[in-house]
This record gives sequence, structure tokens and C-alpha cells, in this order.
Amino acid sequence: MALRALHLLLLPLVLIGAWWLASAVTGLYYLPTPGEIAATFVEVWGAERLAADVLPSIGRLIGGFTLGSVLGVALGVVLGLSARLRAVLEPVLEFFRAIPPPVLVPLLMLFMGVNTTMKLAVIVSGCIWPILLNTIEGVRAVDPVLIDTCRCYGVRGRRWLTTLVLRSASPQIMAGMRQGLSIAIILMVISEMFASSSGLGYTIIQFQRSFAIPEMWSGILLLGLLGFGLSVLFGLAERRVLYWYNGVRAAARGE
Amino acid sequence: MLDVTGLQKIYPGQQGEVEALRDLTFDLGEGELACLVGPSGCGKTTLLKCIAGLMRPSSGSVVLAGTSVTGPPPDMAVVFQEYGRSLFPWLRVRDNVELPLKEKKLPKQRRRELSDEALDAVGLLKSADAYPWQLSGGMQQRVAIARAIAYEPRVLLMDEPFAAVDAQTRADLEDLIRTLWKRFSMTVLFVTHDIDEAVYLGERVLVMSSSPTIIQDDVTIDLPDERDQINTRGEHRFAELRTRIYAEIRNASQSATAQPQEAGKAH
Amino acid sequence: MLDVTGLQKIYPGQQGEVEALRDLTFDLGEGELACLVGPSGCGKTTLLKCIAGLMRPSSGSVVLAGTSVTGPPPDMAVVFQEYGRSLFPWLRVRDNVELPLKEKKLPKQRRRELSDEALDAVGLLKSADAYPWQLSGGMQQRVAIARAIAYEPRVLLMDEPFAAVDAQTRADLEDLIRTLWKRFSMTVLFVTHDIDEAVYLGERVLVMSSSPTIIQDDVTIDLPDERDQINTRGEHRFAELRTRIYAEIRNASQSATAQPQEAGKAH
Amino acid sequence: MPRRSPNRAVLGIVGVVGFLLLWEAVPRIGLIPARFLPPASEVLAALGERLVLPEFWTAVGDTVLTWGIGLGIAFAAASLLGFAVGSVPVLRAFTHSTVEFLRPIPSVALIPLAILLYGTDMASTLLLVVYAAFWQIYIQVLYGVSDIDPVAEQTARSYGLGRLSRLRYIAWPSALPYVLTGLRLGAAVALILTITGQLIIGTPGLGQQISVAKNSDATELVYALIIATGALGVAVNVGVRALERRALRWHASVRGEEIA
Amino acid sequence: GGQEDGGGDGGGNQSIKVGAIPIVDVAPLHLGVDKGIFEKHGIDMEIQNTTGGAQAVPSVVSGDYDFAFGNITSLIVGRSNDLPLTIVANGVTSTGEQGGDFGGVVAPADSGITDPKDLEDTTVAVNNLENIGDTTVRNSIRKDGGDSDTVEFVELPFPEMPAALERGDVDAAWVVEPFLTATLNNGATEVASNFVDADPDLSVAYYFTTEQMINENPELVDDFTAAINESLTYAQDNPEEARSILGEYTELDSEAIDQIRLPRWPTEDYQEPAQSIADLMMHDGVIESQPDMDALFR
Ligand SMILES: Nc1ncnc2c1ncn2[C@@H]1O[C@H](COP(=O)(O)OP(=O)(O)OP(=O)(O)O)[C@@H](O)[C@H]1O
Ligand SMILES: Nc1ncnc2c1ncn2[C@@H]1O[C@H](COP(=O)(O)OP(=O)(O)OP(=O)(O)O)[C@@H](O)[C@H]1O
Ligand SMILES: O=[N+]([O-])[O-]
Ligand SMILES: [Mg+2]
Ligand SMILES: [Mg+2]
Repeated sequence: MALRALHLLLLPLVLIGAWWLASAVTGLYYLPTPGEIAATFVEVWGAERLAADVLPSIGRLIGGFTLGSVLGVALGVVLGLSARLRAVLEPVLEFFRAIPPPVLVPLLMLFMGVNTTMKLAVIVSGCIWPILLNTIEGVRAVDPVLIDTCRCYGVRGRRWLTTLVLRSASPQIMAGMRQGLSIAIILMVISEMFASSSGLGYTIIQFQRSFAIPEMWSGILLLGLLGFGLSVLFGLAERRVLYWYNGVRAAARGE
Repeated sequence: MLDVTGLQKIYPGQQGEVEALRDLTFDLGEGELACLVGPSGCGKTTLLKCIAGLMRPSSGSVVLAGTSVTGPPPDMAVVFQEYGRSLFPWLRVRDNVELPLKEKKLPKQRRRELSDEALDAVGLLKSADAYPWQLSGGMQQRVAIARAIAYEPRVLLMDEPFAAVDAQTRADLEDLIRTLWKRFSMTVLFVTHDIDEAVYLGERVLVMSSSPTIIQDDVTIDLPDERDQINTRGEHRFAELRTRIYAEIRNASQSATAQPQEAGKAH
Repeated sequence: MLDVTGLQKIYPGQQGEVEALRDLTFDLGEGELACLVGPSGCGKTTLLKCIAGLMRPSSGSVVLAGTSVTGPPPDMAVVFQEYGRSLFPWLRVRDNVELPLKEKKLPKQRRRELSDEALDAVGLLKSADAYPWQLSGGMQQRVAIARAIAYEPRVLLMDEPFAAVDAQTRADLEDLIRTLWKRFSMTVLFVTHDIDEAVYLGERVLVMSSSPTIIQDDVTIDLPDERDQINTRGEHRFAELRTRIYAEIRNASQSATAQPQEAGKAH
Repeated sequence: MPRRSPNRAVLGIVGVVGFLLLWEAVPRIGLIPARFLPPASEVLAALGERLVLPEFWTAVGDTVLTWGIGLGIAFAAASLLGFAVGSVPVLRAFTHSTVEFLRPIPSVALIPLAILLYGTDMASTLLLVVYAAFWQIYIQVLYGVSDIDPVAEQTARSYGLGRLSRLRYIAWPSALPYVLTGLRLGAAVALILTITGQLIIGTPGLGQQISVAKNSDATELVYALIIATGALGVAVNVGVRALERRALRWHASVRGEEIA
Repeated sequence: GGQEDGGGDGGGNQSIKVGAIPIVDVAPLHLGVDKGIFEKHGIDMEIQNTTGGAQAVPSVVSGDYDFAFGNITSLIVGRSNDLPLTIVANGVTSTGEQGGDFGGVVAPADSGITDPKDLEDTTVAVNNLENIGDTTVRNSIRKDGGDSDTVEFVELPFPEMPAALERGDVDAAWVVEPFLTATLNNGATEVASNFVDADPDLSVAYYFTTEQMINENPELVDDFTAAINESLTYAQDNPEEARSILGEYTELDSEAIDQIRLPRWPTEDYQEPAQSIADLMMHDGVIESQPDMDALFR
């Protein structure tokens, strides 16, 4: 327990110390001390703001991430299974993958209008890629012996998909989803730079634009904490999903 | 039942092609139990995969029960040589066995019956709830066997299925296969390296030559139908057959292990 | 040379622990060649991994050449039961064999010599440039063996190394192991299911019981040192030893395959 | 494989042509006014005009340079740290919380800090690029390192391969599929942040040209520059895919496809 | 920064870096370079494209830019957050003409919105919230007798406004050139000239630097101010040249260049109207206390 706490806190404490030193020594306007940031944090992120700005943002974040995961895995499976389809679609997908959100968002607005759907689409447009790419690679790497086993025992259709393809790609899918989760947070912020008047991302950007620097950092702190919290939850889910995978590894070491 | 005609398989590759099978022709009657022996790397696994419809031959044909094999035919079970990798690590032993039965749409209770029976037959009922990676090599191999027999196939292809089990278990499993074969009148093709095993088990033993691979010999095992680990193996005829096949294999594998220039002489 | 004392290994698990080894004590002299037999799942692989320093025993100790084993000791080679997975698929056959030699900092030319020799000995010189997954099961296993012998270890642990090769190749490899063992005076621990093989190869045969696992018997093989596939196997003493060990194994494995309530009676 | 390569390219071109036709159709049938989404043909024409201008190529050069340096730094740092942290469990335990905290912080939020540290030079954009691309590759490497087959790992250990050798001969190739996916992810993110940085901070390059064109209501030009950006992404991917086909010849994902 | 590169009035030219958003407003800056006005004042200027005042401020504070062009609200907000920003010259000023300014509120022709009061209960797009757009539009509504609290403002970049307007995502939009002319050409109605409503002589943006710069290099600041003032006057007096320079640093097409409304670029009396913006910002709660407007101007 104590060791876990040490794991959790040691490096953050060291980094906070370093930050403190840096901000105290340089006295830069854009670099307030951790103390100031902490004090501002308490002040800024009260219950009201949490309810009005943060919760709706988290809602959209989770909605977008879920949607992105479902689409990413579904498309990833299809593309992973068909080399032909992959060859056809890959250049177009790669094209869109390279388009930066500030350029892509206006395009999405053009097609969807300015609304929550558009914000979800922005989040999906970013977090889908690591999930898609990892799913494709995971599906391509399914053990050929298992493929043969399923073929000759007539395992096909939904069962084939769920017991063979998705399960064996799951370590890679999880890697992609872990990536996608933090990208979803980033894009939640970016989506609120357009056509918003509330939200966590909007609030942070507004602080930044009005030179409310400790407030801005307190928002970034909140983003980081949010990311950490979600990743802990994700870790719990992952441990369940990849139970067998970790088991295989532990078994070989006799643990 | 099973007609293999002029089968050839060439693997493409960056450093040139490999001709794993040159020209194989043989047939198996309905309900026959044939064993396949041949030197390491002569193409037994390749042949099995072609018969199972998992691999497309370069030329020649496989016809099973009148229809040409292009994909895995129904009612066929395969025990792969790479038994460890053929088990699903995310499924418990029982679920591994029951997976094909689910696909057969058997009711839950029937599945349970079949898997219990099969696991019991291979001595793994106690490990039904373990994951494959919690088992020893031999136990994993037996799970793969249990899966195949629980499936109650009409055609059973086994690729060195007893390679990882101990002598006693092996003997028990041999008898199990013969019992099941008789009970369900399956057609069985059984790859083994153990010549005694081939003679003990089979009605016929097909001997494959080393590459370029052909069927070098097709030996009918004229031992009585009722076999018994101690008596059958003690019979004079058993020893004769064994010696004959041993000599064939010796020829075949010498050409494989020997220097290239000697390879030609063996034939 | 190798002292195993009171070795116990318990695997943790969600559905209760599994006691793979109960209490093993034996020792091996320098340059001894011992064979290990025992029913499937009795803990042979577990024991080998503990000796190799790859797995930490739950209690008891392994001492090799006077030092307690906590990690893989130097100058030791292991041939794993899962031969397929122990080859690196991204390396060609030759590179697989030479990788440990690189770590030994042998010059390129010497590496080449050793790998050529080892691959030739297992009959795979022609496949040196292939990738492992382009080989048959038996060929893969022979690559793993080649890697071990090219390493010129002082201690050689082999876990059913000939399970996937044909009878003739197996006989050749058995003689190869004995030759190398004598030439380099290695200490060899050899797991096999083939009792004939154990008797033919070893100076001693250790028989493990089924679980809870102990060393059930330790048989000294008092056959002449010069062995020969045909004559040695024909000797009367060979048959005697073979029968004795067979009976032991039978006892051991019956308790494993049999119903739980019968398990007790075997001992 | 040589006979598959042209095939692959042809299929890709089929996809691109299909996409362009769709794009051409959307404004033409009036789904979206051509004022806001000009037909593909007109955009391509605008791009064609740009292609002959030297300043366009200067901008492409600036973009590619920033992108290349940023990706290079991110890739080197992420693989180095990823392999180090991934193969030493203690390091992993101690860094986990910090990594998970830092990853979701958007690069755009760091812009003022970047400007403060590096002004509006390329270095400023580089900071954003490296920060964003680093995490993508790093996480892939971590997952990759833990995907080593335990039997392979034990084989290496039993033959006395030291930590460095295991890293080089075992961990690296095992993790390579993950690393290459990380490279593809990181490459796109690096390009995105390069353009975004140029767009927002105003360092020279395609992003800045997009910004100028936007402010001038030059819609066709905006789309033309977007195409140029996307084309860079496609080119990068073609490169990494080619690398993958060479480096992962042994891997099931590549092996399987030659037969299929 | 570049102020250490050169040596004041004597010797060679001083090289400086100036941040400016590439739009119509900064035509005098480019014209000044083109006409050699800056060179004449001993200044060798590099113009860096920015995306607006908010991005330019940190660059100026960090000393990376010596001067920059930024809008008045950003400067007031910065000042009220203790950033040492100081205005050294006028930037761009409203034409003062109702219905003829370079920025205004537009709505689709069929929307029924024709006067500022009609904006009650609508959604209006502005480029930045809590900035000059929403404060002046609210003011216009109030002046027309409407209730400005019922308007919902949303943020959209100017370039995205015409499409959002046409789709009906927003009811009205506050746009500046060249988007004002573009939307009007496509049939939109001009609802309000919000700058003019705030003050006919409203200066929307200024050239600014830091206090530190003023303290450390007053001659350079004098030179810059003199040069930019001369450029502003030149542009004001030569509108055709101001238009044609647009072809150099923007991507405006020639039709747009001919059609857009130019702003005014006076060099006098630009401080006074800024107070009305500060008042509006106070009124809307964008800032909490009156900033020291005298300190904001040099
Ligand atoms: N990771 C694990 N978790 C739980 N139980 C395990 C694990 N690994 C092995 N076992 C159990 O330990 C026992 C011994 O396994 P081991 O692999 O050592 O047997 P073995 O003698 O090598 O058998 P075989 O001859 O079949 O290879 C078996 O009952 C097996 O189920
Ligand atoms: N994917 C492949 N690419 C190239 N060559 C291959 C491939 N698979 C098998 N081969 C070659 O084909 C030949 C036959 O292989 P196969 O696996 O059928 O042998 P086998 O008879 O099953 O041998 P074993 O008894 O050792 O399992 C071997 O020489 C092998 O090297
Ligand atoms: O701001 N981003 O990191 O994409
Ligand atoms: Mg085989
Ligand atoms: Mg074992």
C-alpha cells in the first residue's frame, strides 16, 4: 500500500518541486508557482463550474470516445480482414488522418452544422485513428493456427468474430483505446474552441486568451487529473479484458 | 471416401520455391483408419492441410465423399501438430472443447455431456476449468484431442497427436482412438513418427518418401481387428510389419538427412 | 554438480493453487547424463525451468556447481518443449543458431563454423537460410537442438527434444547427443516420454511420480558405455530396465489418469 | 510480393478516384454550396496553379523539415524511453501516474509556453510536435514491449543473453509491429501539430498559408492546401508501409498476405 | 527580439520583428515597407503573420516580437491582468459610416432580422467571446432599445461564419472584411454597424509593445511610431495603393480587393474612443475593474 502510494506520488512530487523552482527562479508571467495554481484551482473549479462546464464536457468526451471505439474497432476489423479493401481505402483514410483538427472542424461544421453532434464528430475524428490502426494490425496478426482451427471446426459468423478475431486482437485494441482516450480529451478541448460558449475546453481556452494564466494552468491540471482518473478506470477494464493475456505471461514465469 | 490424385504443393518463397509434395495419389475408403509415416519435413502436415481444405494444392485434387475439397468440409475434425497454438488462450479448457459444439448448435446440456465425456477420456476432467496456459504440454495436447473427439466427426485428421504425452497415456489414447473409430465408424488419417504406433493403430500405413515426396509404400496391416497393447505388439506379424516399415522409413529419411549428392541414390 | 533439495513448486491460481512439485531431492554428478521420465503433467517442465533459473521454486533449493541458482546460469543450454515458440520468427535458421554465440562474443568465422556443424548434425544445413515458420514441426525442433549444441554448453537441459521427429532421425539424434556428451563431458538432463529412449541414452533414469510429485525411482542404467541402436536395444539387460521403468511409469500415470478416488491407491 | 505491389497501388488509386468523384458530386448536386465546398476539379486546378509557385514549395519544405525533425526527436526519445521503462518494471511503476497525467494535455494549451520559451521560431512548433507525437509512440512501445512471447524471452535468458542483447534481438523485433503502428500514429500527429503550430503561432509553412488563405476567404486555395497536407500524410504512410513490409516479413500480418 | 542588432539612429538600420495578422487592417504596415517609409526611419522590419492579438501578446511579452498589431479588448484585458503592454500607435479605425463600416452584423435576407433590436433571442456568431465583437453588438442592441441579455453569442472563426449563417446554425453573425462584402454579395442584410454604434471614431486595434521596450529603447519606439504613423497617413491618402498592396500579402482575389470597404487609418485622437470599449467591457463584466487607460497608451 505504502509502496503503491510511493509509486503514484514520488515522480509527481519531484516534478512539482522542479516546477516550483523554475517558476520561483524565473518569475515568468506565464509560469505561476504550483502554490498559486493550487489556490486558483480550488477557487476556479467550484461546484457550479463543475456542473455547468466540466460535466457536460466529460459527457461528450465519453460519448465521443465510445463512438470512436465502436467505429474504430468495427472498421478496423473489416479492413484488417480484407487486404483488398484496405488497399482501396488506406490512402483516403491516411489523407484524413493527416488533416489537423483546426482545419477539419470547419469541414465537419459544413456537413453537420454547429451542434453537439459536431463536437462528438470532432472527438471521434481524432480518437478513432489509434484504435483503427491498432485494430487493423491486431486483426492481421491473428495466429494462423487459430484461424485454421476455427475454419476446420466450422466456427464462423458472430462467434468467429467474437471468440477469434476480437479476442486475439484485444491486446492491440486495448493499446489503441488507451491512446484514443487521451486524444479524446485533447479533442474535447479543441472541439470547444469552435462554436461554444461553455465547457471545460472552452473555459481553458478563454482563460488563455484573457491572460488569466494561473486559471489556465489550473484548467490544464484538471485535464491531467481527468486523464489520470479515466486511465485508472480504463486500467481496471483492461485487466479484466486481458486477463488471459497477462495470465499467459505470468504463467511462463511461474507466478 | 477420400481420393487424393496427383497432389502437388509448392510453397513460394523469397529464396526460391519449395516443392513440399511432388505427386501424391491414394484413396481411403469410408471408415478406414490409415496411418501416415514419413521422415521429418517430408510433407505430412502439408498433405493434411490440403485434405482439410485449409491449403490450396498447387496441382492435383482432393475429393471427399464425392465433392472436391476447396474449403474445410463439414463434420471433419483436425488435431494440429502445433497443439499449443491451436487452443484459445482466452477460453478455459471446457470452453475450448465446447466451442465447435456451440457452432453445431447443440443444446447446452448435450455440449456439457460431450465435453465431460471427452475430457474424462483423455484424463483431464479435473482440469476443465483451467486455462490452457495453466496446463503442461501433454495436457494441452490432450485438450486438443478431446476437442476433436467431442466433435464426433465423420473424418478425423490427426497430426502427431500423441507426441507430447507419456507412454502409458499414449497407449490409453491409442485404444481410445480405436474404440471411437469403431463406435462412430469415422474415417481416420493419423500422422505419427512412431512406427509401432502406426502398425498398432492402423488398417493401413502409408509411407511417404522424403522430398521430392511421393507415396513410397502403402502397407496393409493384416492384424486382427481386436487389438491389445500387450498381445498385439507381441505378435510375430506385428514385428514383421514394423521391420518392413522401418526399413522404408530408413530409406526415405536417409536421403533427407544425408548430403545432397547422396540424396539421389536413395531412389 | 547439480543439487536439487526439497524442491517444491506451487502455481498460484484463481481456482486454487496447483502443487506441481511436492518435494524433489536428487543430485547429478559432473558430466552425468540423466533422463527424466514421468506421466504427463507431473512437473518435468516445471523442474527443468527451476533448474534453469527461469522460475523461482516455492521452497527448496537448486545448487549448480556450488552456487545457488537464482537466474539462468552461464554455459547452460535449454531445449524447450515449446520448440516452435522458442525460435525467433524474425531470424533465419542460421541466425537463430548463431544468436547465443554472438552473445558469447565468438568471432564471426567461428560462429559460422559452429552453426554449420550443428545444422549439419541435425540434417538442416540446406535450410540455414529459411525462416523457422517455413519449416515443418520436426525441422523446427531440430533447429532448437542445433542451437543448443552449437552453444557447447556445460549443462544441457532438454525437454522432450525429439518429440516431433521421425524414428530414424530420432535414432540419429540420440547417437549425436551421446557423442557430444562424451566429447564435451557435458552434464545432461533429458526429459522424454519414450522409455526405450531414456534407457538407451542415460546413465541414470529418474522416474517422477504423478502429483503430488516426488522422485519415485532413480534407476542406474548399467549398460555398457558404448551403445548402438541395434545391439544395445537387443540386449537382455535393456529389456529388463525398460520393463522396470515401464512398470513404475504405469503406476505413476495410472494415478494421474484414473478417477480421483483411485488416485490414492496407486501409491 | 513484387507482383502485388502495383496491384496495391492500383487499388489505392481506385479509392482516391472514388473519393474525388464523391467530392465532385457533393457540391455539384447542391448538397453543400460550391461557395463553401468547391468541386474537387476546381480545387485540383487551384492546387495545380500553386504547384508552379516556388513559395509553395518553400512552404512544403518548411513543413516537411519541421515535421521530420519533430518526428525524429519524438521517435528517438519515445523508443529509447519506452524500451527502457517498458523492460524495467520499477521504472514503469514510478512513471505511470505522471505519464497518464501528461498525456491528455493538449499541445495547443502549451502554445503560450512554447512561444515564451522559443518565440515564434520553428523551435516553438517543434516543441508542440515533439510533445504530441512522443506520447503516441511511447504508449505503443510500452504495449509492444509487454507483448514479447514469454517462451522467446525465456529462451534468450537461458542462453545468457544480457539485457541489452535481449532488447536488441528479442524485445525490439517483438515490439516492432507496435512500434511501426506508433510510427504511423506519431507521423500523422507530428504533421498535424506542425500544421497547427504554423496555423496558430505563425511559423512559416503550409499551415501559415492555410491561415492566410482562410483570412482572405480564398476557399479553393484553402482546400488546395488541405489536399497538399493530406497528400503529405499519404506519402508518409506509403513510406512506413514499405518499411513495414521489409521489416515485418517474418510477421504473421505480412506473411499471410503474400499467400492470400 | 532584434533591438540589440542595430544601433539606434546612427549607423545601420535597426532590425525588428513585428507581428501582424494578414488582413486588410494592416495594409499600412505592408505599404510602409513597400514605400520605404520604415527604411527611411532606420528600421529594417520583418513582418510575421500572426493569428490575432491573443497570440501576438505572449510573443511581444517574451520579446520575440518587438511590436505587434492587436485588438483593443485583448490589450485592455492584458493590461488588467498586469501585463506590461503599451500602445504606441493607432492600428485601424472605424469608418464611422452607418452601413458602410469595415465590420458589421449580418443576417440572412429572409430572416426578418433587419435592426439591432431584432437580434433579441437570437444566436449571434462572433470570432471570440468576451471580446470586442460581443461587447459592441450588445451595445448596438441596447442602443436600439433591445434587451442585450437575451442574445446568445457563440464563437466561430470569421471564415466559417458565412457557411454557418447560410445553414442556419446561427441567426446572425458579426463579420469583418472580406467576409462582410462576401456575405452581403450573397444576399445577406446588414443589421448593424456595431463599431460605429460604439463610437464613430472607434479604433479597433493598435500597434503595441512592452513597457520594458519603451524604457530600454525609447528611440526605436519613437522611430517605429513615426514610421507607422507616416504609413497610416500614406494609406489613408492613397486608398488605391492600400488596396493593391493587399494582393501582395493576402490571398484575396482581385474582385474582392476592388469591392471591400477600407477602414480609416487616422493618426490622431485615437485614445479617447478606447475608453468607450473599456466601459462596455466593464458593463458586460469582461473585466472587473477599470484599467488605467493612460498607462495603456504611451
Ligand atoms: N502456470 C500454471 N498455472 C497453474 N498450473 C500450472 C501452470 N503451469 C503448469 N501447471 C501445472 O503444473 C503441473 C506440471 O506441469 P508441467 O508442465 O511441469 O508438466 P510436465 O511434466 O512437463 O508435463 P508434460 O509431460 O505433459 O509436458 C501440471 O499439472 C500443470 O497443470
Ligand atoms: N510456409 C512455408 N514456406 C516454405 N516452405 C514450407 C512452408 N511450410 C512448410 N514448408 C516446407 O515444406 C516441407 C514439408 O513440410 P511439412 O510441415 O508438411 O512436413 P512434415 O512432414 O509435417 O514434417 P514434420 O514431421 O517434421 O512435422 C518442409 O520441407 C518445409 O520446409
Ligand atoms: O493539440 N493537440 O495535441 O492536438
Ligand atoms: Mg508436420
Ligand atoms: Mg512438459
